[in-house]
Amino acid sequence: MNFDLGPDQRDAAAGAREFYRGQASAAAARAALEGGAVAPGHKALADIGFLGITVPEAAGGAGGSVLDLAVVAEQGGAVLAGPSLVTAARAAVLLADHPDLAGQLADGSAALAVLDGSVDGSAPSLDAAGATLFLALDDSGALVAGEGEATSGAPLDATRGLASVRMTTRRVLTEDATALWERARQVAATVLAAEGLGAADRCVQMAVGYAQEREAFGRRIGSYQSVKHMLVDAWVGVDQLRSLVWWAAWAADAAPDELPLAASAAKAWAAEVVERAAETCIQVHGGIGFTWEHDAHLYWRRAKVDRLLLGDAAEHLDAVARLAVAGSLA
Amino acid sequence: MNFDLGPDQRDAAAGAREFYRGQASAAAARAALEGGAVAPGHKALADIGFLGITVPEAAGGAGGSVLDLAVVAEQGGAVLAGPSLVTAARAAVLLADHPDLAGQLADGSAALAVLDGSVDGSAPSLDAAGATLFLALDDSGALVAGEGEATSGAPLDATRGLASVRMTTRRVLTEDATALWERARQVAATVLAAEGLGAADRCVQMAVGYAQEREAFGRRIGSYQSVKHMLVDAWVGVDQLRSLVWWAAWAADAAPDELPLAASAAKAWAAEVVERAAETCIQVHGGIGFTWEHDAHLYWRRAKVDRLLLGDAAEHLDAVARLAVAGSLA
Amino acid sequence: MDFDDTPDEAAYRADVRARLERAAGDLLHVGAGDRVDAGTHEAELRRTQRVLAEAGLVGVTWPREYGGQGGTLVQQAIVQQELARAGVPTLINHIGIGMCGPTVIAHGSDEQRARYLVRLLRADDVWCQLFSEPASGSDLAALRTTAVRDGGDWVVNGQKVWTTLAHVADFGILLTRTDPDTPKHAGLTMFVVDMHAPGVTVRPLRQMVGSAGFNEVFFDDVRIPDAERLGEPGEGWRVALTTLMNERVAIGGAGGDLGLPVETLVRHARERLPRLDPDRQVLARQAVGRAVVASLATRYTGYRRFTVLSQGGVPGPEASAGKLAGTAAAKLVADAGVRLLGDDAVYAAAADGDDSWQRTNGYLPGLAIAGGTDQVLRNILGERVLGLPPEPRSDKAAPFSGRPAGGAR
Amino acid sequence: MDFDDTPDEAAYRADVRARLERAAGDLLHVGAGDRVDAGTHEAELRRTQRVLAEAGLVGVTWPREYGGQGGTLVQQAIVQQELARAGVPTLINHIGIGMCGPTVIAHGSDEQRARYLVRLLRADDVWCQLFSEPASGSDLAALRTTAVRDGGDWVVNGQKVWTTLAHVADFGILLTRTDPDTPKHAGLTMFVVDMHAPGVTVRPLRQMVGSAGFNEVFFDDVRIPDAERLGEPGEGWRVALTTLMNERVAIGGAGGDLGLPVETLVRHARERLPRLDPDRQVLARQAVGRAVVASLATRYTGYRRFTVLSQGGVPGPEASAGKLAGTAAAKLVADAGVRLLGDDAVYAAAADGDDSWQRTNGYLPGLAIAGGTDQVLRNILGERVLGLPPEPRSDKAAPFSGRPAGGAR
Repeated sequence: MNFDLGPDQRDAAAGAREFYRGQASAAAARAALEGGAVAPGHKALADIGFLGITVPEAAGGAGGSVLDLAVVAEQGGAVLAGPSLVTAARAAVLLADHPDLAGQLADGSAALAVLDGSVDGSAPSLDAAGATLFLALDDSGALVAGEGEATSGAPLDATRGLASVRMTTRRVLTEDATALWERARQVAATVLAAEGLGAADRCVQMAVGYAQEREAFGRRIGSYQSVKHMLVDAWVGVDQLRSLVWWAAWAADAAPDELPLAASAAKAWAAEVVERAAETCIQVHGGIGFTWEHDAHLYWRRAKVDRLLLGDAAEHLDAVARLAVAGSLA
Repeated sequence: MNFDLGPDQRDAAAGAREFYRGQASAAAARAALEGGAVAPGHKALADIGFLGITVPEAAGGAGGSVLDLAVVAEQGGAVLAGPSLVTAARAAVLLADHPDLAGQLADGSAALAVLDGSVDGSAPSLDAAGATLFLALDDSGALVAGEGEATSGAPLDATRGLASVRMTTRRVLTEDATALWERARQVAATVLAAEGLGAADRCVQMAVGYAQEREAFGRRIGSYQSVKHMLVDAWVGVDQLRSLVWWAAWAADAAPDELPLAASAAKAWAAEVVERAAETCIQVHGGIGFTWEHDAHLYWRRAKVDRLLLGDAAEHLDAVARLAVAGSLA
Repeated sequence: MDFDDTPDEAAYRADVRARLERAAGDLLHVGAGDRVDAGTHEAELRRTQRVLAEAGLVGVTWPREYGGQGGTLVQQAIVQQELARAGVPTLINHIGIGMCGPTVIAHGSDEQRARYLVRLLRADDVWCQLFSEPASGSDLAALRTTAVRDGGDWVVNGQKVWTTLAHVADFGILLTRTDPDTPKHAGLTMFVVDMHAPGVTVRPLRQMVGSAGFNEVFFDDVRIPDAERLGEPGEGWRVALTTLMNERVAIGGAGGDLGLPVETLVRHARERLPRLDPDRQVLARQAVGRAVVASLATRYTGYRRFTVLSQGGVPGPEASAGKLAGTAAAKLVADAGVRLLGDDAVYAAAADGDDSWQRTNGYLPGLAIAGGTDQVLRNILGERVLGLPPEPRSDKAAPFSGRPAGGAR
Repeated sequence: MDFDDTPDEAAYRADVRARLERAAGDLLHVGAGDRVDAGTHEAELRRTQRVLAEAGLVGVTWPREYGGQGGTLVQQAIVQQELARAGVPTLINHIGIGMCGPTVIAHGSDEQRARYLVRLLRADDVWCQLFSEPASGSDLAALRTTAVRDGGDWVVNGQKVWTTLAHVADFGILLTRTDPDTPKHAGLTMFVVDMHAPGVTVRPLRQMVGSAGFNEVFFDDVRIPDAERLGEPGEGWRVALTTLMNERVAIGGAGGDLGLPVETLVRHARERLPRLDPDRQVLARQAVGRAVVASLATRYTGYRRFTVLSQGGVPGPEASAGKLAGTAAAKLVADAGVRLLGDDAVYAAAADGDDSWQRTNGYLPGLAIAGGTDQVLRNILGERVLGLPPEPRSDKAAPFSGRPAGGAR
């Protein structure tokens, strides 16, 4: 058994960490709430090659695995980067038979978004606000691509680029795309959980760091069991989320039969772990933790939004139960 | 506003406490698991008059209120007494127009049980194991009385006298009894919550007492936040349960329109509060807390059974939501 | 047992209602969920309080000699209920009435009482409470703002934070360290400070959602005459306890919901539930039911506390349970409310522009911190209600100046 | 990344499997959920271990010179997996193999090693670990059982509790207090005790559900020759840490479920779910899904720990997270399992006589306590993994004899 990242993935993670820390930050996410640009932005991600990690080399991508992409996505999540690699991962699956479009995804010449819900008025979808090309599943079960009009509400987390889209043009890319669509959605859920992993891990780190320094009643607050145990519970959740994310990403690459169960498990766990980590981070910081200037609420916003995207915990727990009972687990 | 017990009720509670402490105990509940008699038993409860608290004076009862009965039931719950006053309270509602049977309930000449589910094979019902007369709702919505054959499983809490019953004889007491039956069940849920209140309160007291004395690492364990906060959360739940039980009992007497909401709220809250109090009691006691000789598991057994009787938390939360949305709350 | 007014209470309530009707034209009224900020509505809020004071509805429990009504805590609660019912927003000077004024009454000089109290009740002056600091939140006695005697004055330097109303306040009660060489609780002194004095700077502190309700306040060589001291030098902790006890009385009342009222959730559910898939309705009813039960459990427990007041008692440490449980219930209410929004839940506001659910949701992390963190409340309840032993403390006896320095304390 | 054996591991597994097949006829086999009690099956369990020892499958990680196989932790885990797969119950001497033996190896004399270790591996002697006492559970070093030097012997008096296997054990490692006048950790000494010696009384301790797995052990003037000391007098705490470290290695392994396997829940749900009302199915799927996810999260995290072993590492304090999270997951599994029983859930056994769900449910309160309470595990994780500061302690330096007495300590 070797359930660990390989040296290449560790290097990729380190490189991604360096890139993302240089190009994005919670401060940028705060600025985005007041109209600033999402960081690092579509072009920078295309330039560094992150949008094409899972695009085949023949189409201009890196031909990497979902796991390769997940370890990079985790680093993006840690600094609340946007646009999301979820979109890139999902689109790459959908465009497997369309190297031209996959190439545009990878080199950034098109800004893609994948729409959930109806083509005549989608659910709020990731990165739809700035997209130039939309992918969707139409009523006949065909994968379609086209242009559209995006409508957005006031953002809760401005890095997510959420918008509802009415497609104005569309052409069929693949008939009978239901199975492909499902797989793409599971990969997307996996990568969203990976971004959540990065965000939650950062929340725990911030809170642990503060608890190690801040004093009250003559002791560092991390010595109080109420604070210590809260942080431990958050950390245990994050550590377990890492296991589920790796498993789901590995399954996407190597064990497609396990992907539906693993992806739903990871997404369901992420929904709750990220929220708890962000809330713990605020609580441990006390008063300063719920100010606008502190980073904690930006992670909290991310948690509150991401838990609902691509199916909430209830949807995925239901799926896990159905899959397990149907035989996916022993 | 006067949301408190009156002097008479306080006296009744004190008297009931004395009676129950003399006649029942967790030790008796333990002995009952090994075949001993349930304490104080049907006859003793009839003799002290507790089975007839809500039976009209004309029928030989005390003509008291549901609140009067609830404060007594709380004391019975504190020592895991059996049979349950839930049965007496429920039967008294059902037999409002049958003073002869109500008199037999009050004086103990009949041992009643009220059956949930089908008359041809009921759900496990309180105090059915030792009953001589069964009340049930038949398929036509009529209240029926009769004899039956009781079948019991191995008891988890032997004080509850649970059995499934197939009625062998039956006569109709009241046609169109559906509304009456519902009200009786709501009163029953209220009194079950009152018994749970007594049990949960006792669990918290036991655990607090232990935490005040037991030392570890040079300090009394109640000084550790992990223990202290666990006990506080249990106590807050119990304190709130008291409010809901009083409200529901008051509503049964004085505001029948509020009873469905209040009874479901109390029963739902009780299901979780009693379980948490019992689990907290075990955890605070450490190793000794999960031994056969310690009382904690007897409360735990009570909690695990009662949470499911007369509708579990999910059923009552659903009812609360439906009632509230339908206008029961503002 | 009943939930009705006693005859005396009913008569008082009728009188209050009549006075409110007579004054209605001069009062600011708001709808449920409307935001009224002291900054943007300062003039109307001051006028509203003055009108109410003239109608005898402000300072209900204050002694008559200081301009109050000499009434009971129950009468106070009745006035609050009737103000809420009439859509009148919280009095602009609620901090002053609930905490600062009672502290001046208990520890001020006759001159201070004469100078401040009637004006406070009329909102001629708005007051704030300057206790918390960046390095002393839950551990209030660790504060570092210094006051140094200089002739007939004291010279104050330091920073306060989380100061409600400082941006509109005329005066504040200010807790300072005047003797760093004694143990932390022994070296404190309380003052009345003129918020318009030179050297006082107020900076609104933006919260994670919504507007700025709190402020930072900086003191830079601010001079306070010794006559504005409250209590003796070194007695500041005892004076502050008076303030904090009155805070408990102020919040220990009547079981109001801490977030949005649960009735608002129920109306929301009535509208939104039918739009959900049947399976999701099942789950949503669990969430709504749980929020309703938790809210009612808190509310009816509040009624029991209120009954104690009604019988002439005073709020005990159990009041902390009301905030702890109320915070938990408010979270359930807000989360159920957000979930019922469906797709809109990912936005700061619903499609119809209503941001009340997300705003409430974003207010809750602060609710579990401000006015006593959940952890501090559990300590209070465990020690003072359940009688559990306190944690050992090493910081009570050592001189404050001997403690390690460091900005992150 | 993969979940497969390495070629070496695969070869080892095949070899283990072959040996197990050859020995199959001489081994006790059990079905999933069957109860095997050391008391009622003592002879078969001793025989099973002896046969396995002769097949080279016991003491996998022990040095060869003491009768072990000189293998790796991964090989140990593979043997455990294959034993489970073959339906062979836990070795009767698992405490001896995992904890007592390694302590004798580390701290015993050559004579002790020669006398005990091979017999231990063959289950000729069964061993137990005599540490916990009524007044010292989580706070092990507060123990009171005394050993007093008397010529060439030590005379032991006191009581131990929670002693697994004491009712069938031949020997035990026994932690005693030999110097009450030094600080609590400094006055302890470890011995090997003959459980058949005069003055040793074992009383099974009945648990809240199920059979007696634990015992109380009373020592009444029990004489132990000085030659049976493990380590120097006063070094008992250091010796005990060796034992406890090996306990962590023993539990830090492969992510097995702590309660019933989640696959058992899934089979149960497959049968029971369709019998529920549609609305209840929705809720039950939430409970089952949550239990499955929590179990898999724990299991796959265990695989990461296992990978560390596979790469030659040793279990760190993270192992405590496996027990903490595994306990939580086991609760979700058991609660979902009980709820799926429908009406039968109020009985100790279902209508078909199956009591596995209620039994598991009743075992869980103990699981959150035995082998480290949830609270102690969180302290370990907070301090050793997250690097948070420990709580201040006043009990480490004071002489044990100066502490307040009292039976409830």
